[in-house]
Amino acid sequence: MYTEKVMDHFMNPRNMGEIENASGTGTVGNAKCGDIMRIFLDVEDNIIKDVKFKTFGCGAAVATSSMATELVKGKSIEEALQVTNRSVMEALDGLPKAKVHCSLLAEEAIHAALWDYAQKHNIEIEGLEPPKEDVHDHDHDDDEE
Amino acid sequence: MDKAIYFDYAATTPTSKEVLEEMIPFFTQNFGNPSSVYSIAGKNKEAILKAREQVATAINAKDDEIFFTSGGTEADNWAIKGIAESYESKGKHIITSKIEHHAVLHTCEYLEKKGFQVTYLEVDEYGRISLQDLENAIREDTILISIMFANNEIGTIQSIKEIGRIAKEKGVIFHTDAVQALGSVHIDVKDMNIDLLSMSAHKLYGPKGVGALYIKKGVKIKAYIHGGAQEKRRRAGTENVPGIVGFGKAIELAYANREENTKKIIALRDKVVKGILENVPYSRLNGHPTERLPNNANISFDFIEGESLLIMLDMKGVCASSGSACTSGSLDPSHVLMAIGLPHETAHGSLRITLGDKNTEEDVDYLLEILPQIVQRLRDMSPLYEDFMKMNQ
Amino acid sequence: MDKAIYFDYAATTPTSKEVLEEMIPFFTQNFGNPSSVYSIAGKNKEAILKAREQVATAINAKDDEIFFTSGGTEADNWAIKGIAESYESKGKHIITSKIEHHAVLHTCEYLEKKGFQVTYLEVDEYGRISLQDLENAIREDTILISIMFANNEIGTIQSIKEIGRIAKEKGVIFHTDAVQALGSVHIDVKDMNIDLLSMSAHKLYGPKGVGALYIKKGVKIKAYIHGGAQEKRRRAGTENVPGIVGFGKAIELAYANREENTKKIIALRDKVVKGILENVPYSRLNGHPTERLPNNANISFDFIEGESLLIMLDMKGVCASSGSACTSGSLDPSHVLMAIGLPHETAHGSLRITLGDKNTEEDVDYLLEILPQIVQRLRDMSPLYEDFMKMNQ
Ligand SMILES: Cc1ncc(COP(=O)(O)O)c(C=O)c1O
Ligand SMILES: Cc1ncc(COP(=O)(O)O)c(C=O)c1O
Ligand code: FES
Ligand code: FES
Repeated sequence: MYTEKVMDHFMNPRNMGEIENASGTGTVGNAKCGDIMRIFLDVEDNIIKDVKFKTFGCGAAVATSSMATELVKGKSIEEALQVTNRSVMEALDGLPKAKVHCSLLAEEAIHAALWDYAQKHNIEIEGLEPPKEDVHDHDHDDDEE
Repeated sequence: MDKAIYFDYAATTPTSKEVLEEMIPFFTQNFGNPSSVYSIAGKNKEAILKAREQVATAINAKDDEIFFTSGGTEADNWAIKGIAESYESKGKHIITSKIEHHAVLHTCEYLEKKGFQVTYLEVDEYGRISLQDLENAIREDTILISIMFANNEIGTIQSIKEIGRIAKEKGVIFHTDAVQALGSVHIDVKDMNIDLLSMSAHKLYGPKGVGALYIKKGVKIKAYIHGGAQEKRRRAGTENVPGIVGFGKAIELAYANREENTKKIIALRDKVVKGILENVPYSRLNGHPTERLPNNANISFDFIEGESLLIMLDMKGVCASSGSACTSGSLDPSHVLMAIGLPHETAHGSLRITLGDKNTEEDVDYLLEILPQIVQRLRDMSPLYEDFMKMNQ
Repeated sequence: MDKAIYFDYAATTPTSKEVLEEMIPFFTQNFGNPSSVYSIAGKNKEAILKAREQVATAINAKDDEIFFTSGGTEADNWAIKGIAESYESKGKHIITSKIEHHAVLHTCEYLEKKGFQVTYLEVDEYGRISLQDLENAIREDTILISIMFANNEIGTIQSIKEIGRIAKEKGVIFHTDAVQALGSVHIDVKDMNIDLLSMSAHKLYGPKGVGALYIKKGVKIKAYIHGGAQEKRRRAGTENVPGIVGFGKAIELAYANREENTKKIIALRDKVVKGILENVPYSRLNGHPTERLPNNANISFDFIEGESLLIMLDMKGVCASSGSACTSGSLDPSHVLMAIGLPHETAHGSLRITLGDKNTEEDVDYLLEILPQIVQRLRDMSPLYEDFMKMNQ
């Protein structure tokens, strides 16, 4: 059901773990589907020097967390903001339809961590919105009727 | 992947060799339409009669109380909608439980949209309904009680005989979904006062796509699938002869060897449960400790999520399930685990191991060897576990 | 009985060896529940996808427009009741014909009891509806036209493309029961403007107990069997994987060899018809002379009764049918033969010979050899024949 890339990132997640005294952390999730993601960022001179994640969730949630950290690592904040759930999915060679929403978690977790960083350091990041409470809207694409 | 250990016998079983051998001639040689006049069709008519007898014998029914269907789901739909339609002039109230299979729940929800009222009984922490609640729920206009014999996720067996007694006393029709219980639990429709009972062949080493509904003589029930005169005009459609023959053989075999099989399976299951609970912290057994299906072990692990667990087990060659396979398309936590009171996150982290005829001690040893590491690995990834550990430092 | 010549392929066909071979591994090896997460279930998911594609290709549909069922009867019930339920707020009028299979007729009668109105179109002496009648019957509140592709008794094929055109023009949903046409007739759901189409595997050398409903993308139809999330939440129940795989293979083979097979079968059939009409006085061909199924010969013999004829043929090793096998439980003369205007007695004395892959020239020669004697023998017993002969002396 998952692509090889997804399975690879699931079985060998990159950047899994914590950063002590991170410059920003963000935790997002949806109590309904029970999945929670936490991102730790180490930002220096506007560059994401290090990033780690922790995820309580399905295979797609773990794999997208892992891929998302890969995509933002070493990038500037502006570049990191360009990483969307679409680009994460593309980098993973796609996700099953029912799992598309899982990739939103990764995008939102990074935004939440950046928001936390901005709050702590009293700066404003253009285009960044405060994190939402609930990330994924469960739009099962049920074809019924 | 070289190793593949199947621990998901509650989702489906392979068709056993003996069963398949009985079926084969009915595909290619005795293929005639049983409704036909000529003599070669007679063989098929006889084969269906024999299967009907095999099914009837297993549950202590009469032959003419068995009606073949396309599976357990159709049997559930038929039982509930058929009774609803027959008795709606008498009343429009149905009693069921919160932990029924979706074939029952979604059918009840459908009837609610048509103006029926449905009481969904709560269950206790072990997944059992309270008989007192049941009695209290029965009203003047209650026409049907539908309570499953044994649950497909947590394995809990209900007090079916007591429920049957209450239903009989109150004059309410009693349907039970016995899809999971059939083959491994003693069932006696007469002694237990069961009016309707749903069955499915693929859960007991029979083929997929065939099942049956037991309808007690005298119970008025509308036909559900209309058409030809098959099954005494109650279930239309050309009979799935090979499937029916296979079902008959499978149920006969299951009950012939039940006691012996049960002992073996219970020993293995208890080893699974004990092994996991002892070696994995923050784990608990779901379902009833003793009133449970012989082959079912359902265990929750705090702080981790079921799908990830299943995939990691799969990578190690172990097939298991997290809640009902039928619901794995859904993202909501299992309605059964919620009903027994598990918090959302814990419900997510459940593992169902259901054992079957091919499982050995070695299979279980292997599972017990790999599982604690996998759980630990997932916990190391989990923000919930992190929070918990920090809180308890 | 040594000889056994099967001439009842419209009742059911044997499952072909090639089809059975494809199915076998899904009983014992790839038996996993396709809804499961682990990788071995993936094989089954793929197998179902492949079968869906095979069925879709055969009728020029898209894969996601095919929904597997337990057979043709369920497909008919679902199509008609599902549309009735979806559109009842728009209207409660349905148009069908007098010669539909009971799976359609009894479903319509059921809906009549629920407050729907059904127009049963007459057919001409060949069993064809009039397009003008159809147009005239369409009302503001007509929600469904259900006209069978080809008739199971007399083999008559309707002008499906014309019916589809009218339905489209008037904005009415069009369902066709193609159970008999599938495999031997060219079907193109797009070109023919078909919204729903019922299929069954056991009529084309596939297994019994599996069929499908084609549902055109965008057609709103309620689920009929409620439960798990299978078939995109539209048809619940653990998938009959071996059956579905067999159906896919069978339909692929049928269409791969259709033209060649058709030529052969038509030649045999014409030999049957010609041979009987020439050698048995007071006999007539029922159904359309050209717009008919390649394998169907339906002939009426005055003064005799069908069951007796079938038994005598059976004693000589010939399996045939008198009207639909599904209705042989009934004593009423075939509703189809009545609808084409046969008098009661003649309708009773009809013989349906439907040919298939195993039939040879020799089989037909044998039939033509024994039939005239048998008919004569029955006529000699018949008071009707006596009266007739006396009248004509
Ligand atoms: C308790 C219960 N009821 C009904 C069903 C449905 O049976 P089937 O898969 O034969 O439609 C199942 C299994 O899927 C089940 O476990
Ligand atoms: C025209 C027609 N429709 C429907 C059916 C019913 O199909 P099934 O036997 O698969 O239920 C049949 C055959 O019995 C048929 O000939
Ligand atoms: S199912 Fe919710 S994140 Fe994947
Ligand atoms: S006399 Fe036997 S059916 Fe009429």
